[in-house]
Amino acid sequence: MTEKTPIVVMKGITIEFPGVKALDGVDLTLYPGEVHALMGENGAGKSTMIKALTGVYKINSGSIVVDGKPQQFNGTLDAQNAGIATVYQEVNLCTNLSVGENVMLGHEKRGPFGIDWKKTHEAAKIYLAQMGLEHIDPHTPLSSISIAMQQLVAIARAMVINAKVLILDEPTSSLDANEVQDLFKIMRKVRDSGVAILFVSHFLDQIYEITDRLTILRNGKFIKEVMTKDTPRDELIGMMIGKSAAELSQIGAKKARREIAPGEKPIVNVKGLGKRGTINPVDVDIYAGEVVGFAGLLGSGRTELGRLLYGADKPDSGTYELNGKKVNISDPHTALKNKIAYSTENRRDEGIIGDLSVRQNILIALQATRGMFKPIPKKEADAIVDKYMKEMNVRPADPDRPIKNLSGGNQQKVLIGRWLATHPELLILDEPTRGIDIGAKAEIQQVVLDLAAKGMGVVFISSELEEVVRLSDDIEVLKDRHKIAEIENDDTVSQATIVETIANTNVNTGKEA
Amino acid sequence: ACGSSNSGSSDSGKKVVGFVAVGPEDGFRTANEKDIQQAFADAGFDLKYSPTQQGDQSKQIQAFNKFVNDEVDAIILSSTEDSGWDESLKKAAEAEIPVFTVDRNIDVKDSAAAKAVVSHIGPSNEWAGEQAAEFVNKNFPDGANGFILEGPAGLSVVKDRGSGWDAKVASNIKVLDSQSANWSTDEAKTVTAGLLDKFKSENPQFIFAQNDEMGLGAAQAVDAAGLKGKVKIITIDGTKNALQALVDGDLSYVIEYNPIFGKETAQAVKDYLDGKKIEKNIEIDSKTFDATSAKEALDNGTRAY
Amino acid sequence: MAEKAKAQGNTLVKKLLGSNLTWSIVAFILLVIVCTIFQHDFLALSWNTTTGGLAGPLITMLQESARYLMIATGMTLVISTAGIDLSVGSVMAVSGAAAMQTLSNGVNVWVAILIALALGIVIGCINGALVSLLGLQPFITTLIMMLAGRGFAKVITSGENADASAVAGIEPLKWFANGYILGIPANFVIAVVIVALVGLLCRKTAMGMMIEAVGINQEASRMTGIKPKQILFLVYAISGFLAAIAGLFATASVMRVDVSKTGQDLEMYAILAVVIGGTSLLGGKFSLLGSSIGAVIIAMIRKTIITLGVSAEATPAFFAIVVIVICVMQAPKIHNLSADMKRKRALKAQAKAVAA
Amino acid sequence: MTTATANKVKAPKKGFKLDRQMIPTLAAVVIFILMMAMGQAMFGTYLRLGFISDLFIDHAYLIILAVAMTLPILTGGIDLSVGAIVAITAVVGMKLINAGMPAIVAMIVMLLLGAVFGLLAGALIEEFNMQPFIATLSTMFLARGIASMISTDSLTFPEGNNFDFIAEKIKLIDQPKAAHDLSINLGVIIALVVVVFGYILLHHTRTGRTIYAIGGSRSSAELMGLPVKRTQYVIYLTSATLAALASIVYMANIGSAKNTVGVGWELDAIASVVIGGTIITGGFGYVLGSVLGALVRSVLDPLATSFGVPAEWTTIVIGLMILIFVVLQRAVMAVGDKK
Ligand SMILES: Nc1ncnc2c1ncn2[C@@H]1O[C@H](COP(=O)(O)OP(=O)(O)OP(=O)(O)O)[C@@H](O)[C@H]1O
Ligand SMILES: Nc1ncnc2c1ncn2[C@@H]1O[C@H](COP(=O)(O)OP(=O)(O)OP(=O)(O)O)[C@@H](O)[C@H]1O
Ligand SMILES: [Mg+2]
Ligand SMILES: [Mg+2]
Repeated sequence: MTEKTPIVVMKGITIEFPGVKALDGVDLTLYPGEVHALMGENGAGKSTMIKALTGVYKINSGSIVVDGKPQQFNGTLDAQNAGIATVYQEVNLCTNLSVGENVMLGHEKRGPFGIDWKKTHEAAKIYLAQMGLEHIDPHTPLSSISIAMQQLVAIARAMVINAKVLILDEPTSSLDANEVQDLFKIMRKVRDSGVAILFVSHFLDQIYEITDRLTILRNGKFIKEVMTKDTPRDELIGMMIGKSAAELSQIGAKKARREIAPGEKPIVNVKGLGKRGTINPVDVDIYAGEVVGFAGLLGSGRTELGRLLYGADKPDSGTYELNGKKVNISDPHTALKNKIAYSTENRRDEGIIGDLSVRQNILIALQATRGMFKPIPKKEADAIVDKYMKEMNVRPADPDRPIKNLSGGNQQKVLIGRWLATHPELLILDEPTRGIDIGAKAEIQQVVLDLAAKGMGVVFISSELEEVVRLSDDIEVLKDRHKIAEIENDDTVSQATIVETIANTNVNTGKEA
Repeated sequence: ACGSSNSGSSDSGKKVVGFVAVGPEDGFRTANEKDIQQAFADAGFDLKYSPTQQGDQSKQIQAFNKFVNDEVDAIILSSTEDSGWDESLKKAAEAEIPVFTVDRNIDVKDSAAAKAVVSHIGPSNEWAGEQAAEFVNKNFPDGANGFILEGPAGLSVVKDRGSGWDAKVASNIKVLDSQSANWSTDEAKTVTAGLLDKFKSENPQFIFAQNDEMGLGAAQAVDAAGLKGKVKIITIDGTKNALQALVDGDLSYVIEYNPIFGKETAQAVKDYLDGKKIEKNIEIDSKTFDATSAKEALDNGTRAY
Repeated sequence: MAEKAKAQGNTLVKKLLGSNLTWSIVAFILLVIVCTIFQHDFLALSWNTTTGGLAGPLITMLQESARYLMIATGMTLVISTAGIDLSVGSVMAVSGAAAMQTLSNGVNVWVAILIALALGIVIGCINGALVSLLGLQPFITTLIMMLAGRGFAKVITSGENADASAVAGIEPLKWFANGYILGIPANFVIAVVIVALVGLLCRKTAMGMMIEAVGINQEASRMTGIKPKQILFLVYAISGFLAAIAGLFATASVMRVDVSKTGQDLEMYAILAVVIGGTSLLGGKFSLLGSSIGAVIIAMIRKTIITLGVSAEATPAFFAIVVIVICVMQAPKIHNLSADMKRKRALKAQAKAVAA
Repeated sequence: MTTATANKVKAPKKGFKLDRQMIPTLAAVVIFILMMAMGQAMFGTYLRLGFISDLFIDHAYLIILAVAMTLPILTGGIDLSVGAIVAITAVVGMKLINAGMPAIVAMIVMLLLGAVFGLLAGALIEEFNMQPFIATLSTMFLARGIASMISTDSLTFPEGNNFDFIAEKIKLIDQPKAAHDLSINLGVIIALVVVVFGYILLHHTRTGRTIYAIGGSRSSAELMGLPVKRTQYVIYLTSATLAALASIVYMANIGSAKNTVGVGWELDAIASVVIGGTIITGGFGYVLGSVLGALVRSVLDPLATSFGVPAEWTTIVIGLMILIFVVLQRAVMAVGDKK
């Protein structure tokens, strides 16, 4: 295989940002007809490497050769013209346009009178269908589909370009198992047609399933290039995190279910909470020290339910009791005042406040509950920031950096720190481990268990059934914006149980089909 | 779908007159337009008043054309610009609507358009500029240095007042600098303060401010620089405030630009509509004031503005 | 050790070169130098016994800058929330008109001042309510207020230019605009104190951070429990209030309001000052110090125009060129020019090596 | 596997024919009709053919400017220089004609001159990171300054020029009384062509779609590999050139030119665009909306006059009318949101 001529050769790539060397002499070689993965922890420099290749960032030194020609792209457009199609880590689409247009932007089909919209939409439909989105009308506004589906749309868009190199930066982070398989099917087809694919993912299973070759980065440095099939997991993990895999605290076994004592009062008790068009009325109880998982497929309404619990959207039915008292959680401010916190799945648009520093991003929610004229004393603030930076292991450990310059995984850790700083009684985590490296994922899962052990109620929303099943005491199963089951997560319950429940329940009757 | 064909005359049988105006921009304008509105009301007309914004001629043209389409009985035009009216006037001529220009005369090239303009009523800007020059000539027979404060570049008033000055000013009178203060008191103060700083060594002795507002600002800067009385300030317009300042010794000479000619205008329109012959150019007399005549004028309390 | 110090020095220089503030100050100094060349005693200060303060070109410049400082400060906060306040010029006219009209109607000077300031706040609150409660776009809301505000000023004075210079008992107000504190123009001192107070309010409480948060990402801010509506309302109210003070400065200096000219176009100057000061019109991080320097630069440009004797016709073009030069000076592309060239040369060499 | 996927989401409601984005534009249509009807009912002259003709003839320039302004606003930018570009091109054009240059050549020079200012604005924005507001504010001052340096006189066409063929009225319906004639002129036709041009540019070219994409998110548009920089140049070049075209039409209409022409026109154009339903922060809006906005803006002044609004109150009343308009649109949108 190695005798193939590479299509992309990057050598000695160095990129410096003010104060950090994000990449330091990294090499990367892509071969046609191969899936190549960039491996590394959060902040290792994977995305930066991709942006270096596509000209989004200017390199400080090193060389890039594409198809035998030395190249220095001046942005995505240039790279695209040279046959490199890229789906960046954060979904980059235009929410003001329709789904179909987002797929076809810049590649609209043209007729004698400029763009031929009919043909363009037909083409879009085909690309969408490839991604398993045949049910989406290309005219739908992009803003009305969920983030996960937007990610699929972004990938569909990359297919439009007849590329020699296809780059996918964490495309699977918000997909469920089915979609991942759909995606892999397409990736294989594309690969077999001779395209080089660069792939980034934190899921080792996926890496071993789809990739041929790996380049491992650590702290911006090149560690090694290996063939996937010759590299055992332990060794890979060791190279990625720089310590032996055994040291990694893994929470292997399923947690024992916390039994609710008879007569115990829940922290949160909602009845018939719903909002027309987004989620049908739902009853939920959450007890102190309990982890409640929300399971369901994409678009099943988990996020919407989480948002209703937080007051981010206004429900149009239902009652909400907090510690036995009726409350009206009309907006996030009230929710926080009532010690409810919600960590969003949409990190970029609803989570981080990009230009503010990590420090400010940690403190801001706590500050908002205190009101703007009661600033947190500096000492106290320092202590809080220090505590959560350490607890969440945020890297780089510099609280004065703008949060937007952190890698995606580290942004997520800062955000969780933000909510913990408000000392909530109920913490709603929507996809908290999305895009998080294996080390950090274990850390976050441990944090969830610790919090519950300390008596916090936690709602855990995740597309990875595996972790939902492992961490939760109770699992609420949602389908098509209905709650279809509440499963006591004891030893008899496994991922398969949930999958069956979803497959076999008819939403309208609520009965097994 | 061509509307009801009612003539311009309103239900009460009053004659309708369209007034294409400038709008309340400063003391002069306000006094002038209020006077015209009042005079026409007194004379039993139904006056439709349409001001523009920021001296924008395009809005005036639109208003003018609207009046023509409304088939009013006459149009009073107080234009911000002296040209650009040919097309509109042609239309007025075709519709046989007489146009009376007030304050500022306009340039008409097209002969068909010129027919629409019946008469011009207003005082003369050039005359006012000339008076300023003559005052300076008289007071400084041995020559002097000074400044001119102009209105915004490009307005015809600014040019007319300037050319009046240029035409009459003696050769030994030196204008050190002329700057625009945008008709504004406050800007005039800043500009004058700067000029006084800059030309301290040249011993400036007069300031010709093209309107009262700027003159009053200049006076304050002169006062602040400790030069009150040493620098003679001449202004044009003759508002009450300026006359008061003249009495107080802040200003030295005020040339009236008489805005009160509503009666004359209304009379002219009435005469014309009654079929009488009227003069092509009705010039409105203006006065000049020094401290004594200003005091008289203020004391007898007849000044309307 | 020495090397470390040098490296530190280098990053400091880099930081300085990258900062908007540095370039604003450089621009200011350049303007002063140009003026001094044209008028040798430009920097000279003398004691004016009639007014009891320092006199000289720089002093009149500072006197004029006071009003820009006020509106630029309010504008900074508004712009930080990703809004804009085009009505400040008209608010100046309204507050000035209110003060002058009430004064000439015989109202006590302090009451007149209060009325003027209250009107400014009221207009600011209307802007704030329209933007925050009704969710109207700031640009169009304040554009409407800019039109309407000028109308209000005319209504207040019935279209005349109210004059209160001859009214008795106006000394306190006159002093605000024309007086001196320790030889320095009182209005400048007052303006600086107000800017400092606003700065303290923003930075010693969490207000500044919340304003920035709302400007950076309104939805994310809401999700952290901030009430964006409250913040938006607040900044427009503050902007209205400060514009009212600016209006008092502008009118009290001549004790006369010019309903169609007072504050005209000043919203543009304020926006320029804010941008020169390094706050982005897209919202987010703001710098009151930067805006203040921007405000003084605007006054300085106007002073330069007078000093150089730029003719009335050429004034706008001159202004434009100075602004363009300052903005270009601040462009990162220009700062990084040499580093960029070096980087490019190195890369070219490497590329050649690879190709060979 | 795919069976489960197929049922994942119910496709969003179909038959959603009326695009929500079009609501504000439709509101503009309705309000324009209401205003004309009200004018007609109360004063009886608003549906006269003469008035309607003049509405178009006198506002051809505003329609062109509104189309021009739509482009930058759709990207979240703005072009404050259009009024000043009208002034400088008018002054230069008039000077050239007076120097004996044929009208057509003068027109081409005017358009090129406009383009130069657009190019300058584009360069300031793209090469020197200036924000469009500031860049075009600078070019506005620059254009106005140069115009007044060239001449502050009111310039008129020399005898026997062939420029005013643009203003030559074509009577479609000729009645004995001028107020009932239906007429148009070449200026109106140019304006309509510009509208069609704007529509095609925005909806049937990739450049147009890139404009919308930039309005949605500039950084996304860049990462999607769209030619953002080139498009930005195109936008400011087009808006400035259209401003020059507006200048030609206006100048031909009134037969004179001056450095002070076009003061505040940028604000009228912006108001028109906003009334027409384009969102000032970019991403949403239609060129046809802007045209309607221009017409609505144009009848505000005559309505104020017809109602006899006192002088001091006119700007307040016009401001209030625009406000009511924007609030109404907002309300309609909110209702649309709920549905
Ligand atoms: N624009 C920037 N300015 C400054 N630092 C940056 C910038 N972009 C990235 N960095 C830094 O570069 C390093 C590498 O980031 P990068 O996004 O490439 O990580 P990653 O490997 O993709 O991580 P993840 O798995 O979390 O996505 C991080 O330390 C990050 O903080
Ligand atoms: N901004 C939005 N506007 C309108 N509808 C939306 C919006 N976001 C999501 N929806 C719809 O609401 C439904 C529930 O979406 P939600 O995001 O809650 O699903 P989820 O179960 O959290 O799945 P995931 O987050 O994995 O997509 C989906 O059908 C989705 O299409
Ligand atoms: Mg990454
Ligand atoms: Mg979700």
